[in-house]
Amino acid sequence: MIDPEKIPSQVRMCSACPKMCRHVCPTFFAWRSDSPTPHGRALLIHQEIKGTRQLDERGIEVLYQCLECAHCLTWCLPEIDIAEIVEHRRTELVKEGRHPAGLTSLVANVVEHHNPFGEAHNARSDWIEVSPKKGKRIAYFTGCTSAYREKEIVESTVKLLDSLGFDIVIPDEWCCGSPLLRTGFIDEALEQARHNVEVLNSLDVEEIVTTCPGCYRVLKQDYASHGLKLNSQVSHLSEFLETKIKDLKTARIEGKVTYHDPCHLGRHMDVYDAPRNVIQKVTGRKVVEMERHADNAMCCGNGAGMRLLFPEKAKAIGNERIRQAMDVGADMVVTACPFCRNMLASQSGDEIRVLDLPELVSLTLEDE
Amino acid sequence: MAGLAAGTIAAENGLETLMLRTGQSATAYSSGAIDIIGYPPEGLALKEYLPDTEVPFKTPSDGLRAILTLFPFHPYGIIGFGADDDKVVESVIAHVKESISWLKERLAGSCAALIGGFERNIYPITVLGTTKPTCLIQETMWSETLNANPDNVLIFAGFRGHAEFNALSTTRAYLENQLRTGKPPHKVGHCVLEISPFGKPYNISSIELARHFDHDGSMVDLAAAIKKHVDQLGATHVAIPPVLGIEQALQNKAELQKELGVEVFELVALPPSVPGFRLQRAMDRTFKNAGGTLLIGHQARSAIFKNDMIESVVAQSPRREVTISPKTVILASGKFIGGGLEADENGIRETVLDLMPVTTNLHPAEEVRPVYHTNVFSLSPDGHAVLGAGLAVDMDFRPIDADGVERAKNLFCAGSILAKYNYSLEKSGLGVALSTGLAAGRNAARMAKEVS
Amino acid sequence: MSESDFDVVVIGGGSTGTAVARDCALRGFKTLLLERDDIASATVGTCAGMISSGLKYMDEPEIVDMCSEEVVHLNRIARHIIMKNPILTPILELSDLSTGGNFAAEYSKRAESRDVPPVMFLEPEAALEIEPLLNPDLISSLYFEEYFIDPFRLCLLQALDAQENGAVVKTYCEVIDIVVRDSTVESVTFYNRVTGEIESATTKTIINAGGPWAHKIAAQAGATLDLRLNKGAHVILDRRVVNVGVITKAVDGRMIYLFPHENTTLLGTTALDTWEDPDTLVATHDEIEYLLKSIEWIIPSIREARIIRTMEGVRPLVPTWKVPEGEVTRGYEVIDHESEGVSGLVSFTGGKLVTCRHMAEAATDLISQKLGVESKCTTHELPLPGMESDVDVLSIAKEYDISQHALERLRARRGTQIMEILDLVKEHSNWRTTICTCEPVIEAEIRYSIRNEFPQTLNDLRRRVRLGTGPCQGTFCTYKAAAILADELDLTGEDYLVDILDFRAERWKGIRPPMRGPQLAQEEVAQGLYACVGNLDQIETEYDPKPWEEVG
Amino acid sequence: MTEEEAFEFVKNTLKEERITPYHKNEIEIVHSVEGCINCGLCINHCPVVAAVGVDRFTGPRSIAVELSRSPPEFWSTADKIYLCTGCGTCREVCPKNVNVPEVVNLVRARIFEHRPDLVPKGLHMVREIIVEHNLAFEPWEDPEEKVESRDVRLERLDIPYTEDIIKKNAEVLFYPGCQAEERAQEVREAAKVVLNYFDVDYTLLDDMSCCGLPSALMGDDETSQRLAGLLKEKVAGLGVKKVVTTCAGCTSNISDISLQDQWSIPVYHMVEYLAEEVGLDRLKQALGSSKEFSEVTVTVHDPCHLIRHTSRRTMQDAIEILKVISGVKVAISEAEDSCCGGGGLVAYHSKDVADSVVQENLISIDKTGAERLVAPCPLCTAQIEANLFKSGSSVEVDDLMVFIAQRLPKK
Repeated sequence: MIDPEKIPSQVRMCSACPKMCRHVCPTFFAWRSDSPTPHGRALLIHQEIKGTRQLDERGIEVLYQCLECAHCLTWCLPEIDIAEIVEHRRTELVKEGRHPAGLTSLVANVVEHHNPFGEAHNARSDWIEVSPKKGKRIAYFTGCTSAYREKEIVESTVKLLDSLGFDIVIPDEWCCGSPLLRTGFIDEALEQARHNVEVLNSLDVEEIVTTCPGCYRVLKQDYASHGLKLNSQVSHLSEFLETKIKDLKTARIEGKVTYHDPCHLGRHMDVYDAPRNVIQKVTGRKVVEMERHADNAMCCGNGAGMRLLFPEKAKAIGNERIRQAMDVGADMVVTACPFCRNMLASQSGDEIRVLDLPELVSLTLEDE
Repeated sequence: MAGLAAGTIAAENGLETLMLRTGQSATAYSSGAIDIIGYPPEGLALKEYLPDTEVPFKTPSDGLRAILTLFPFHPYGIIGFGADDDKVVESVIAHVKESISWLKERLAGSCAALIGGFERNIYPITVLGTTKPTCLIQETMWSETLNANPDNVLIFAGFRGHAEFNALSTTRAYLENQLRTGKPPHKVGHCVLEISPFGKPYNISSIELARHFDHDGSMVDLAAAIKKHVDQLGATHVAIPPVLGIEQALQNKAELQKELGVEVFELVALPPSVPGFRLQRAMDRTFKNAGGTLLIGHQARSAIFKNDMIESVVAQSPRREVTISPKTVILASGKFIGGGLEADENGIRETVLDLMPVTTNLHPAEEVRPVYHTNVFSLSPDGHAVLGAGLAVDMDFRPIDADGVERAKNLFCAGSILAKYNYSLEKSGLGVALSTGLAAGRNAARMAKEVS
Repeated sequence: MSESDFDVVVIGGGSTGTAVARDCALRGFKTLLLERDDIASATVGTCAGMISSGLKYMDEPEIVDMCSEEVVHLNRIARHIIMKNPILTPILELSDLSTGGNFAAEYSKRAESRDVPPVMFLEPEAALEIEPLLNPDLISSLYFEEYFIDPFRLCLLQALDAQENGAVVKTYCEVIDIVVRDSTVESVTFYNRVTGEIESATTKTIINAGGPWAHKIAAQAGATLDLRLNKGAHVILDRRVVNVGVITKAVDGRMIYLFPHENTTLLGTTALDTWEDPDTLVATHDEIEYLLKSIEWIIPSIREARIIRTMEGVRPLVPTWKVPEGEVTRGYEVIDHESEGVSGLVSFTGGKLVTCRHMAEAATDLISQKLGVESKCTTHELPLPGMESDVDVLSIAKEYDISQHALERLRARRGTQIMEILDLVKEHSNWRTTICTCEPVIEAEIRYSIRNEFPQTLNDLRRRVRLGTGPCQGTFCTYKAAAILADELDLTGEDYLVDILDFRAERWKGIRPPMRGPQLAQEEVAQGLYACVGNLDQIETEYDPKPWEEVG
Repeated sequence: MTEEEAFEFVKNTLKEERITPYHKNEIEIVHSVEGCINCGLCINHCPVVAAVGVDRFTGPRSIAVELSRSPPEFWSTADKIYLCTGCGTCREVCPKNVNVPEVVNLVRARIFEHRPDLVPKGLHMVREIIVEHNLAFEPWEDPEEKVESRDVRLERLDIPYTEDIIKKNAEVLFYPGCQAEERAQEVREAAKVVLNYFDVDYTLLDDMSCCGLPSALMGDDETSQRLAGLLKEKVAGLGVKKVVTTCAGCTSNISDISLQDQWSIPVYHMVEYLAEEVGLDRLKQALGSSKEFSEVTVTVHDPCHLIRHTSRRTMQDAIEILKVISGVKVAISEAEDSCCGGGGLVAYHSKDVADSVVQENLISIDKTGAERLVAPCPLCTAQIEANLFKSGSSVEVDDLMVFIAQRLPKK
């Protein structure tokens, strides 16, 4: 976590920089203006710290335009994590009650229903069917998006883990807290977190697997930094599958397959190779890389509340990402994140098929 | 070549030398081989006058002797103008010989290091499977033993998707020639290698192969690709198109020979070739190392004459004009490719200073219709006379007018702008450019020193 | 060796001969087409490619009707190799305006059927905007539209279609005798220049489509044919120097034109009565000057344009004498030599590119009658190969990783046949390589053509794929294409080098007469490649001088 | 049909046949292409070919001899023509002076007109910005932020802020160009410091507008001409006698439009102005004796628009200027004159190509052992800086004006 003491010197350095990071900032792509860039955000915070200018409504909006994709960090020589600083300021804004009104319902939904969509909590997992197995006992933390919006991910993951002989437990999970943490609602997030830690620690499982990189980061990193400890190891499904790669089969898949790195899995958690290895095993050939990939991958546009607050811009970013896939002649984009899948699929039209990793892997089951 | 030779020698003589250049020319266009003289200027007419001289000339001096006997106004002949009558031939031979040594020295250790010498003409193999007489070739093109042993087995190696060289056709043309003449090698094979600098086995250009082979470690793949063919055919020699690298070619050749255990050499390619690129680069560096200033992208457009001297030269860049006032000027603007000469249906013009061009017979060419100075055969040993048009000069290589008077005392010229020099036909291109360039450069340097 | 029992032998593989062969084959006649050189290697190969609406012959209304109708037919059967050209006729003097008016009325009558507008008049400013190179002193301009076809491809497609329908097509087979027995043709004897053998074929009828050699062919059967041979030369300019076609009056009042065509511009044509061997003719300085001087009035800067080459051919006109060439009919005659005692021999005189199909129909009708068969002509209805549908260049460029422009050129030459070439690329990845960089032409098309379109020389390839027709005139593609030809035909090293010399000679034929300007620099480059480095000017080969080289 | 109606009809037919008649001022460019002898020498030197191979970018030779011969087919060149960075190397090595960079613009203009769908999307985005703001970059939404951005950077670079001067009848118009106006503001400010130091009587524009080069490069001739006209009006209105700019692209482009539109005003790049009008003596006086700065080895990058579109003498001037600065050693890189890849708007749609082009420069820059790279163009500096950073190089990058302004004694 960022040391608040260091923020003033860091934002000063950032705002005086020649701004190379602008070229990779997806919000610069969407707005084309200098304000929604890491540099622009640093300037706002810098001015506020110096006292020359207070953060006004537009300034707050600019801070909430950040996707927290962390792409700028890969371009920053002094390694100033402006996304982290922005998140810190968002926390303060929440405390001051100055966060964008658009977030209010999100927070209320999570608090009341434990998911950002305001869906009934009891509908979260009642539809998931698991059958006890002899194998290793693991908890599958689905995350809200897969549970309510991208059910194929859950279905295919369960089917897949089942076929591999695992004994799957679906815990009584609440929202992991990621959307709240990223937008500055620490207290509300921790309330969710505490529940999850309690539930997960009460289970007799060897490992916790999730398909959502947002959950993955929060479970593995944010909980710990807030002093909440999980007893079992947390893995993203891609890592989990990589350890079982020998048991995976190869499916007949036509066309070129590319892989879109989710920001939260790649840049945030440094997981790049595992999903690629799994895809290679399943398709029988190397992933066709987009020009921007791995730590240089462009965000899908669906991060940190962006789609909620600025849907048109978010879609423009997603659309661009699809174009980049088409540029390398891809027929299929595989990703490993329900948010990415949701955004990319919404922009892909008929030309490109978008699949989440478990969906791809479960294609090997169909062939049998 | 002429301009660079002249400029380098002038700079080496301590002069402040500025070279204006727009567009590259003969040097970059060449095959990289330095021809001195291979054939007589007017085709087979020579037989009548010098029945004992073998054609193509066995040695440059045979050729120079023949030329000086029959065509005293050939640029090579002009070199000897100042000498006593009985020493003309020897003085030209000495000058050309010295020019060759000069060039070899300057290029030693460079990416265009040369091998060969004045003692004999050599016959490297071209990418068409033919051979041509020349004097110096780049070390990468040299094979010490190819023709020495009747048991030699030569393999031509080409690259898939590289249309500039077809190994099969070259093999057939070369083999038939060897069988006809009875010279070794008689065993010749070919192979096609898969090397794709940009990952695609098509539309591969020579330059990209050369750049690719400049990278460290690139010889490993190449050696491995050739190896199996060498083993299969029991080859003793491998010929490949001249793409072994730009800066690294010689090291690459050595590495390949070591890996394969056989001799490897590059073919002579059609222009503009990679060896030509190397030569241009090496010559540019030689000029700069000598202290010359190269002003690229500036085209000399005109000059201001005062009395019998050029006072200044006006040059044009894309958006600026500069006026330079030198003590002496050397014009090495080339022929039709270089743009030193232009022609329309009414006649031939010198483009920079509006000097008087002449035909290959030294008649004024301003009202000569080009087509009348061409041959009905596209390719014949009689060549096309129009390509021998150019400037007539005095014994110091100063262009002259119809009355035989120099246009300006401080104006010299060299290279293919000179008349009576049909390099394609004679196989004398860079040799004349080099020799006349050095001569003109020295003359200009002498004069510049006298003026100051 | 002998092949027997043909219903028809067609002599001459020009536009008419190939059209006849196609018509005969489609009607089910056993047909042999004999061409002494290559398809479209003579007269038709030197025309501008305009499938004229008959605009020059408004005082022969029935010919204009025929031309106009044929344009409609050709657009139906060969749309893929046809382009439309807008044309301006700028008027510099008032006196020219009145003749223009008559023409406009006649032309406009038939315009609608061809899907072009009637003749229109444009103000000088408008004309100058369309073509800024025009002489600004013009007082008015006529505007109309004409269609242009690739004449080489038309002939070849007709020949291929004939083959497809059962005809035997033999190129490089020169008829050296026609045997007539009992006043009826019995067989033809011909020299096969590829094999070096003399062959013969028996036949019921012969159609003599020998163009400017037709009278010599008739003579072999003991028949007589009068022809008025008339030489025409074009000057070919690099790139489309004009935006639209321009037609104007020449120094002698004839009409000449400047047409953008493919990637070049054609300036033509001259008309000189000739008694020379058509094989030896080259354009003269006078002809080149006649054309330049004539167009210079209307395009004053024309001499600044780069002249690539000239081309010249001989028209076999209907023998009308003692009138200027322009007053000779552009109609044609089908001559049945039965009247002079040679039954079964039919010859043509006259005609135009646009009427080739019509001529074929007429001759084939006559042959049907002679063979006593009832048959129906379908050549105006059935499409030529490659016209099945549209081609989406953008998407196939992506799919096959070939440049869009290379594919667009390929499409313009071949329509849907492009897919057969791309099939080759699937198997041979490296055949995507561009061989002729001016046009451009990829290796796959050259290989396809060699395998399917029976070329024997690089020059034949040039007609089929436009190899070496750009500004460099084969400087950089000759040796590359020669290697491919040698590979496909399994030629010796000697033949490979001779093929290079042969193509250089053929290109030089046209380059040399107008030699000037950039083409001189280009030739210095070509000499640099083939003489200076390749040493081909010095080596001895079995190269046979060409007819025009022998004349000198 | 009246003649007017006829003309309308004809224009429509031309459009259907995809023919845009050449304008009078294009004929010379087209004519220059006829000199091409298809030799391919340019291919050996083209930086884009070197970076991505001749299959991906068929090279200048192909543009001259193949792609530009038939206007109705220009649309089909869209997969190649936009990959040219317009560096002008081909024109410079061409023995026939074939003006390929201008032909590229001409072909792009035809595609823009007939097949806007084939113009890369990235260029349409730039176009929208230019049309809306008369600037090549989206201006700052909030002027206060722009000022703040400028101030922190000046503070970091230790360059003093001087007030903008906008007045009539000054000797010189200082034209910063869009990049220095909106993005690299330190370059604009540094140039002002330099001009002030040498007592140059200068003015800025009261309302900055683009010179039109980016529009010309994407084929949007209409906008390009409008912007050139707008600039001409402004320059005439101010009554200045000279134009000085810090941008390489603006130098060549404004030189060009000044000539085409008969401004009768000379246009200089700042280095030319310093070398020719201020003089090396004064520069030496000002920069030659400071002890304040530690020794530094710099290498330079020659912007294409200066050396190949204007004159190579500009970089000779730049090096002379650097050499008079105390403590500065100049180490010339082997690829000093090689395109940075930032030209021709290529980076807006094919960034991989642009970034491949710059690789050769990076290797050579590192080889020089210099600590700092200096270039007299804010666009080249941005492109090279970004890629040097990406490659992990420690070489720092400065615009030449910033480098000079930092070393001028405070006045």
